[in-house]
Order: sequence, then C-alpha cells, then structure tokens
Amino acid sequence: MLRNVAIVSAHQTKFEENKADERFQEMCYPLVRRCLDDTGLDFIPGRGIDFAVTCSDDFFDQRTISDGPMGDLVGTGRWGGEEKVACDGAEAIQYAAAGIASGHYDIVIVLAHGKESQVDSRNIVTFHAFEPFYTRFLGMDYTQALGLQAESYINRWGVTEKQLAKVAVRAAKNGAKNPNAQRTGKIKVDDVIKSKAVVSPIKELDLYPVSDGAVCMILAEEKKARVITDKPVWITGYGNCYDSYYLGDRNLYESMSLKKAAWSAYRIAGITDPMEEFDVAEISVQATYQEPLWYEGLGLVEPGKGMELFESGETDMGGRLPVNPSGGQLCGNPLLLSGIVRGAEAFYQLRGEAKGYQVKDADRALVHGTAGPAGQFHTVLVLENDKAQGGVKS
Amino acid sequence: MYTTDKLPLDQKDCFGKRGLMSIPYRYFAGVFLSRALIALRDEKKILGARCEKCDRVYFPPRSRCERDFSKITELVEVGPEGTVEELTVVNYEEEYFKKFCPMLDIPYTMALIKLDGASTKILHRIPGDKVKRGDRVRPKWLDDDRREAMITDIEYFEKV
Amino acid sequence: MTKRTRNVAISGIGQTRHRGHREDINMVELVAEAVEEVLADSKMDLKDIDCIVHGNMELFEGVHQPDMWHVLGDGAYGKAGFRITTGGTTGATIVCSADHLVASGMYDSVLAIGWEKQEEGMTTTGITNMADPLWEREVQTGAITGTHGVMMMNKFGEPANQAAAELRVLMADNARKNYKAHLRIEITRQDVLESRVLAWPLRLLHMCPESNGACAILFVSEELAKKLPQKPVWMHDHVTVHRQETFDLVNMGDLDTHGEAARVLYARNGIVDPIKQIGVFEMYDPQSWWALDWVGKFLMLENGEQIDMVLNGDFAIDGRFPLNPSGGVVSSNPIGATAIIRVAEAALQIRGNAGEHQVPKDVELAMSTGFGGTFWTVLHLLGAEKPDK
Amino acid sequence: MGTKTDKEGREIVEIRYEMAIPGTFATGPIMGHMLNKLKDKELWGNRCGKCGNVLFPPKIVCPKCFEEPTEWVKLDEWGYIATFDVVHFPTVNPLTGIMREVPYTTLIVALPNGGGFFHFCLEHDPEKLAPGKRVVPVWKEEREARPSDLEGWVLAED
Repeated sequence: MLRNVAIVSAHQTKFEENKADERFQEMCYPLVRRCLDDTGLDFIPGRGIDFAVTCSDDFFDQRTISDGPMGDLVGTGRWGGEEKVACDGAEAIQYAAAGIASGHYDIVIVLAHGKESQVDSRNIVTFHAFEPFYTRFLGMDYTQALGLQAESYINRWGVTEKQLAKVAVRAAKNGAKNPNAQRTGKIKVDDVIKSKAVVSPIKELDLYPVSDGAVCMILAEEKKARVITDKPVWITGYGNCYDSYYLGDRNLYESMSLKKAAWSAYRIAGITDPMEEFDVAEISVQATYQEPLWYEGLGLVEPGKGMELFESGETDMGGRLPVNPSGGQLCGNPLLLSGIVRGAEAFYQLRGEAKGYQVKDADRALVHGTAGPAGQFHTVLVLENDKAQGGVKS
Repeated sequence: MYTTDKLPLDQKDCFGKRGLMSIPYRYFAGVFLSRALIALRDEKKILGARCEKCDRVYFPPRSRCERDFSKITELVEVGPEGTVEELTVVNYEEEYFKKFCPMLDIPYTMALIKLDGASTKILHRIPGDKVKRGDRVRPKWLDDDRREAMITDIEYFEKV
Repeated sequence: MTKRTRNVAISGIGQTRHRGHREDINMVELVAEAVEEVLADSKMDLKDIDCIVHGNMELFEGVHQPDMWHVLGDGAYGKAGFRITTGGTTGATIVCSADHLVASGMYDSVLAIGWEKQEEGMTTTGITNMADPLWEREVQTGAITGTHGVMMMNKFGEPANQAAAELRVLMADNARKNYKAHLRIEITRQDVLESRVLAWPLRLLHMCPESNGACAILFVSEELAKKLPQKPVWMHDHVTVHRQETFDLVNMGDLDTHGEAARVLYARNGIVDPIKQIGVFEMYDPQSWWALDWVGKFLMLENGEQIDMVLNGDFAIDGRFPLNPSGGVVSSNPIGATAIIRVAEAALQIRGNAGEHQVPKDVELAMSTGFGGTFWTVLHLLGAEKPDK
Repeated sequence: MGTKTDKEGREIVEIRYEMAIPGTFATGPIMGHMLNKLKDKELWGNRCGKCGNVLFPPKIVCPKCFEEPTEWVKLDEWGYIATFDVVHFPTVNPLTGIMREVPYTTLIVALPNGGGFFHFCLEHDPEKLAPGKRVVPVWKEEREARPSDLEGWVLAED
C-alpha cells in the first residue's frame, strides 16, 4: 500500500440467535453513533467521513441492493457515496483500506450487518450458491459442504471427533469472557459429542450457531488517524484468494487459497514465521474441524499437525499464540460477518481494550475471514499497533 | 429493543411480518453443457469435459479450463462406476429443498465420487449411512420416462 | 484534480455482443466471452493479472455469491478478487474499485468484470424487491415509471414529449452503428410516440430492453501500461453520490444527485464548460424521459436547453456534444454490465477505435455515468493524457 | 425443469425454478409503530427536531441532519397528487409470488403537513388525474398492520 491506513474505531453489537425486535437499522445505527462519538467525526465529504463501505448479503437480507437501507446510516443523506462489498467482512476492511491508500479518500466508514435469523433457514440461502445444473438440485448447501470437508480432514490426518469437540469447548470457554459472544459458557466434550448430529462428523455444537449482529468501523490515513486517536491500529498486510468452485476439484483436507492469501499478507507485512511473530490471531472457524485446518493453511504449523498444535495449548489464552480469545465464530457470528468481527476483536486486543480476555502485550494480530463453500475463498489481514510498527516484539 | 431518550418507543410495536422473496428463474445450461445433460437423459451416459491443453477430464463438465482458461470442446464418457473418495452423512431435512429436489430419506450420504476416467470428483448422493471411503459405486438411473436432462436423472449412486 | 497516489490506466477492453437471448451459453460462459476479449485486446496473459473484481446483482439470476461459481469463467482461480455490488451502478462501482485497488499499490493489474444475464430472471420483480418489504415493496414497479415524464411534460409541455422521442430515435441510429448493441432498430419519432404505453406517459420504445451481456476492463499501473501495446486511457477522477433511502419524492430537486456529482467532478477537474471541454458523454439512460431530464442535470442546464439541443441534433455522433455514440442503455441493458459498458465505450472513443460509432474528432476527455439504487450516481472522467497528480 | 429448442433448432437445457424464500421481517419499534397505526386508519411519521422535516416512513435517524427524530407526527388524511403513472406492465409481487393485475395506477401523494410517498391510485384514467389534484385515502375493512391496509387513494369530491 502506498499510504498507511489505520483502523481508528470499531464497535459491534452483541451477537444473538434472533434479534426479533430489531430491523437492520436498529442493529446498526447505535454502532455508527458510537464510532462517531469516539472519533468526533461527522458525515461531511471532504472534511469528515469521505466515503462509506458496507458489507451485506442480498439473499440473507431478502432484498435487492441490501445496502440501500444502510445509506441513511452512513451519511448518504449528505450527498455521500457508498459501495457494498458482497463478500466476507475482512474483505470489506481491505477494500476500504484500498480506497484510502489510493488517495481518493482519507476517512472511510465500514458498516457490516447480517441477520441469519430472517430467512427460515440459512441453508435455504446457501442452496442458491450451488450452480443449478450439477449440484444445487441434489439439495446441496454450505452445511453439507462443511461436512464433506470435515470428514476429508479427519480421515486424512486421523483426527477424532473427541479431539474436534475440544475446539468447541475452548471456544465457549473463551467466549464466556466476551460480552458480545452468543454461545458461551461451560460446555463439556461430552455435550458436544452428544449434541444433535447435523452432517457427520459435525454435531450441533461443532457448528457455528444461527446468528444476528453488526459491526461498524472507521478507517483513516496516517495524518488524520493520528489526530483522531493515540492508539491507531495499522493494516500492514493483506491477501485474499479463490480456490476451485467445485468441491470435487479440490483436496478438501488442505487449502491452497488460504495458503496463498496468508503468505501474500505475510510477505507484505514482512512476516516470515507467523507462529512466532503474531501475538494474537482471530480466525473464522465455522465448524470445529476448521480450527486445525486453518492453522495449517495459515502456516502456523505444517500440514497434519493442526490438531497437535491446538492440543499443545500454545493457542490457548496465555499460550505462545492465543487464537480466538473472543471465542470466534463458533460463539456466533453470521456468515460473511465473521471476518470483520475478527478484525474488530483484533483491534480491541492491539489497543489493550479487550476487557476480561485481553492478551498480554498484543502488538501484532492475524485476522482471517472466509467465504464460499468449505472455504473456497479466504482473506487474511495483518494488523499492528504502534509498538509493533516500531519493530518491538513483546 | 432499541431505545432512545429522544423518541418514545414501545415494545408492542416490535413484531415480525412473514413474507417471501419470490422470483422466478430460468437457468440456461448452454449448448455445451446441454449436450452432456441430454446424454444423461437419452443415453444414460455420464459425460465429462476434456481439456486438450492439460488433459484433465472434468466432471462436472465445463467449457473452460479453470486452470489454463483454454476453451474446452470435447466431451468424453466417464464412469459409470466410480470410487467414493469423500463423504458425509446428512442427518437433517430442509423442507424447502423437498419442493425442488427429489430428496432421499435421512440419514443419507452426500459423497464425492471419482468416476473412472475422470480427473475430478462428482458430487452425488448415496442412500443410508453405511457406505465407506473406497467403496465402488454405480449410478441408479431414473426410469426412461422420468429422466429430464438433470443430474438428478441419476437418482443416487449405489454399491456395486 | 482528486488526490491520487499513482496513475491508473485502462489497457484492455472486452465486451460481449449484448443480446435479448443468449440461451446458447450459461452465465459462466457469458463472463468468459468478455474475459477472452479483454485478454486479446490487452495482449495480457491471464496468469499475469493480479486481481479480479466481479459485479452483478445476485437476485437477477438467483445465484448466491456468483463470483464463487464464476471462478470457472472469470479466471479468478488462485487469484485475489473482490465482489462489489451497488445495484444499477454496479458496473461503474467496480471501475472505482479497480481504480482504487491499482492506485493504492495493492495490485498492479486488476480486471473488472460486470455482467448480467437478464433473461434468466424477472428483471422488474428483481428491482421491485429492492423496496422496503415493510412499506414500498407492495407498491413499487421496478424502474418502470412515468413520473419523470409527467413532470417534464408539466414543465416544458409538448416539446419535451417530442424531444424524448427524438432522443430515442438518435439512440437507435447510434446503436445501428454499434454491432455490440442489443436493439439496433430503425425507428421514427412517430413510432416512439405511438408505441405501447408502459406507465403513462412512458412508452415501450422509451424504455431500455432486458439484455444479456458482460463487459471486462483491464486496469493497470502506469509502469505496466507502458509495457502493454494498447494506447492507455487514463483514469482522471470519479465521484459517487447517493441519497437517502426513501427520498423526498415531492421535491425531486432535492434529489439532484446527478447535478451534485457533476458539480464536484467539474470543480475538482477544472471543467467550466462541459460541452466544450468534454469530447464525448456516455450516459446511463434507462429510459428516454430520464435521459432528457438527466443530460440537462449533468450539463447543468437550468431551463431545459437540452430539449432544443436534442431537436437541433447537437447530441449526434457528429454533433456539438456527442451523447451515447454506443446507442446507450435504451439500446442495451445487461444491468450489472451496463455502467461498465459506459466506461468501456468512453475509453474506446478516447482510443479512437470505437469502430463505426467512433466520433469524428480527437477525444481528450470523456465522461461516463452509472445510475442505480435510490437515485445513485457514479460519474467517471477519463482522459487521453495522464492526469497531473 | 426440462429443455427447449433454440432458434438454431438445437435442444438446450432450461431449468425453470420458482424461488420463494420464506422469512420474517422484523419491524422494530419505529416501522412497527407506523404499521400498527394503520389499523386505526392513521398515517404516522416522525419529525427531525433539527430540520423539522417529517420523515415517512418514520426513520431511526434523519438522513440529512443525522439527528434522531424527536416526535411522532400524525399525517393529514388527504393529500395532493405530486405525480402519477398508469402501469400496464404486469410483474410478480416478490412478497407473494403472485402476478399483479394491470392496469393499475401508482401516484406520489404529497401530504400538506409534510411527507410524500408512492402508493396506489384507484383512479386509472390518466385524463382525470393531474399533479396538484386532491386525493383521499381508502382503507381496507380488515386491517392487519401492513401497507395494504391502505388500499389506495381516490380523487376528493370538490
């Protein structure tokens, strides 16, 4: 990037299974207001917030141009402009950063929302992600894609369902400290194994819950960021990549696209050993098997050793690289929102504001979001605070 | 509920309106894919697409090689038998799917099957939850009068 | 001049022939046609392209996250990519996106692809679905509205009616020179005025068709542009202006997003007399009534001067201010592609190889627009010369 | 589902699919308030305390001032035609999946104490309609807090 870009404010709703009392506007407006109060900014193109990037999904919203109703909340009533990223929220962060680094804007607001509870079942939506000739009308959806990848992974490396259950247990344990988390508290390995079977080997508690919520962020170029906050969080690495569309074209137990996305982000941020150089990671885990699989794709450990790394405790709170101190998506974030929630959580960590689940001396964070069936598409971001920028590694 | 000190708001005004998102679609497979789909109906033949440049035989067929973007014009028969490479047992039912898809009773198996002669795997279903990785399977075709040039002309795959 | 970290050039253009029926291909193959052409036009090898920006409106074809499937046809396998959508403006928005992604230094080459296969869905229902499900959705009828016509007739009387029809005839004349256009019909003003009423006073021939088409443009850094064979067309500026969700329908003046966008663009780029300074204008004109009103707004004409300009033939390809030499949106409207086609056509005019519908003069500056959502405007300014950063 | 013959006489596959995704739209307390008032044959918007504009449908924040509205406002029970059109083009209503009967007339009604919105006009003869003419609402007998509780608008007798 040719200009430095920082996140200067980020707020999120509590994530809940069904925000029946709130439409998108009620979910989002309070977040925007808080971001404005934080930064003292207003919607004045050229003098305040220059532009808006939203992130939402027309199918889940059951609305063509689902960013239309969001305009009022991000200043378009003041002749502002807005663009929608119809992909994972981490992608929205990178895209907003591009707008700033290009020189076209100095300050951009990012508003992402998702309500999986609105449609009768999220599987009905992801059914439409499968092309109609050879896959959709087999009754396919993302949940089954996850099942195929899960079986592929545990079969390839001999991982047991019991081991996977531990991932759900830790997520709930971490999430218990996160006031915005949805599915939290004391879950035992047995509870996971005994929970309702969905698609083998995934049981209800292996899978992220149906969830509603929203995130708002403000990004700014260096000079203005310094004026707005004394704790800017810099975007120092970015990468994203598509894999093959058809599940049958891929080796589901590995992820070419995550590997490519991660290493292009690391290269830009000058990272050679992610396990060593990151202080905290927030990754999008939709089902328990993805925790070890993404570890491998992210280069934290070599292929097949993901579960080992998890069980070593090094990714627990207090470990060498705590992963998902927030609990992660398994505690509840809607599809396409996880990436930006991960970004917001990393933002809190790098500012020392993750009350109750703060990672000590967190200066450099790994942020990951994914989209498409069984992780076809991945986005990886590197976030750093001033201390890490100074090259100091705690 | 959302509240503000500026405007009186009442919990009883929060309710849900049932509604549909109802839009009709017509999906065109295109000439190339149509040939392969019609072969399912008329000849009970499973056709994949062969890329002359990289020699991969793709199933599902496609007119472009995803890897080298070269145009694909050749359809070659694959299968009908194949080997189960990946699978997952489906334990839930989705009412909506039943309206549009000929669904199997749960639990059934969603599998990725490497058909003989294909470089990639076909996604299809196998009744029950007993099938294993490496099992040899063959297509169970719908009767001649019920096939309509869809992948579901193969009702499911079954053990050889 | 807007701030711009580094220059961005258009070095390749690809466009399908836009047609009402493309039952011979599926969506992926439609996209691939445009990609194949842009690769041929730019002499760029797909493997050397860093990033793909994909845009359309999902509910027109009923495919969720179509960019995932379209990896099969847009060349995104193993590459970075973005899916950006904003409604009718989508095509224009992905041009802004590609501009940002290159100018930011994130990528050196970005392929922006806008497409729509209108025949696979029900366009007007898809558009109606954009209204608030708790209020307007029960009433709205897509973009088929005669309300602008009624307002223009009230303000300017019969001449407006004649001009709207004449403008439509001009678009048909231009479209017949553009072999990629969908409707290449031979019509008279009388034909327009006697065509079937859709929403009085809007008539069938005033309205754009439902087309199938795709358009891809390659955006590259200055360094890379120098290495590529095509004459580069430089991105000078773009402005996006939206308005509130449910706007004040009573005082449409309050809704002048077009005028506002033009005001900002002209001020930033030292344009005091657009008709003199801008060589050609590709405007998003979904229906001739809107076109007649909007061209006035973009050119900041206060008193409907555009009506006389139409009747004087000033907007013809060889006229004082060529408007939509391509035939415009009333001649082809694959919605997700429509606004990027405007940019592509503007760029072709600057390159000077637009073909039969090339304007007979050197074009230094070209302007194009996108329209969508609740009266959203995206305005692009392209130039033959590099902008002075 | 099935196939068709294209212009070149080739048989090609055409899959017909009538998407109808069911869902529940949350009204929230603001839109919900307006909808509930329809049952009493009343139109309610809210007013921005800063610019004084009446927002209809009511909003959580004034788009122009970015201030929260400060009061509920009952709109007048008559209005002017701002503009109108007669629709002859039948489309499926995405909320129901049912094809709309044509012709029907939509108008933008301007209400004296502010606000203006799209709705149905029950008069289909464009000759009788003109911007500026007075219209009054026609309510359904059975009202269930939905936009169609307000059947449409007719010319006022005067």
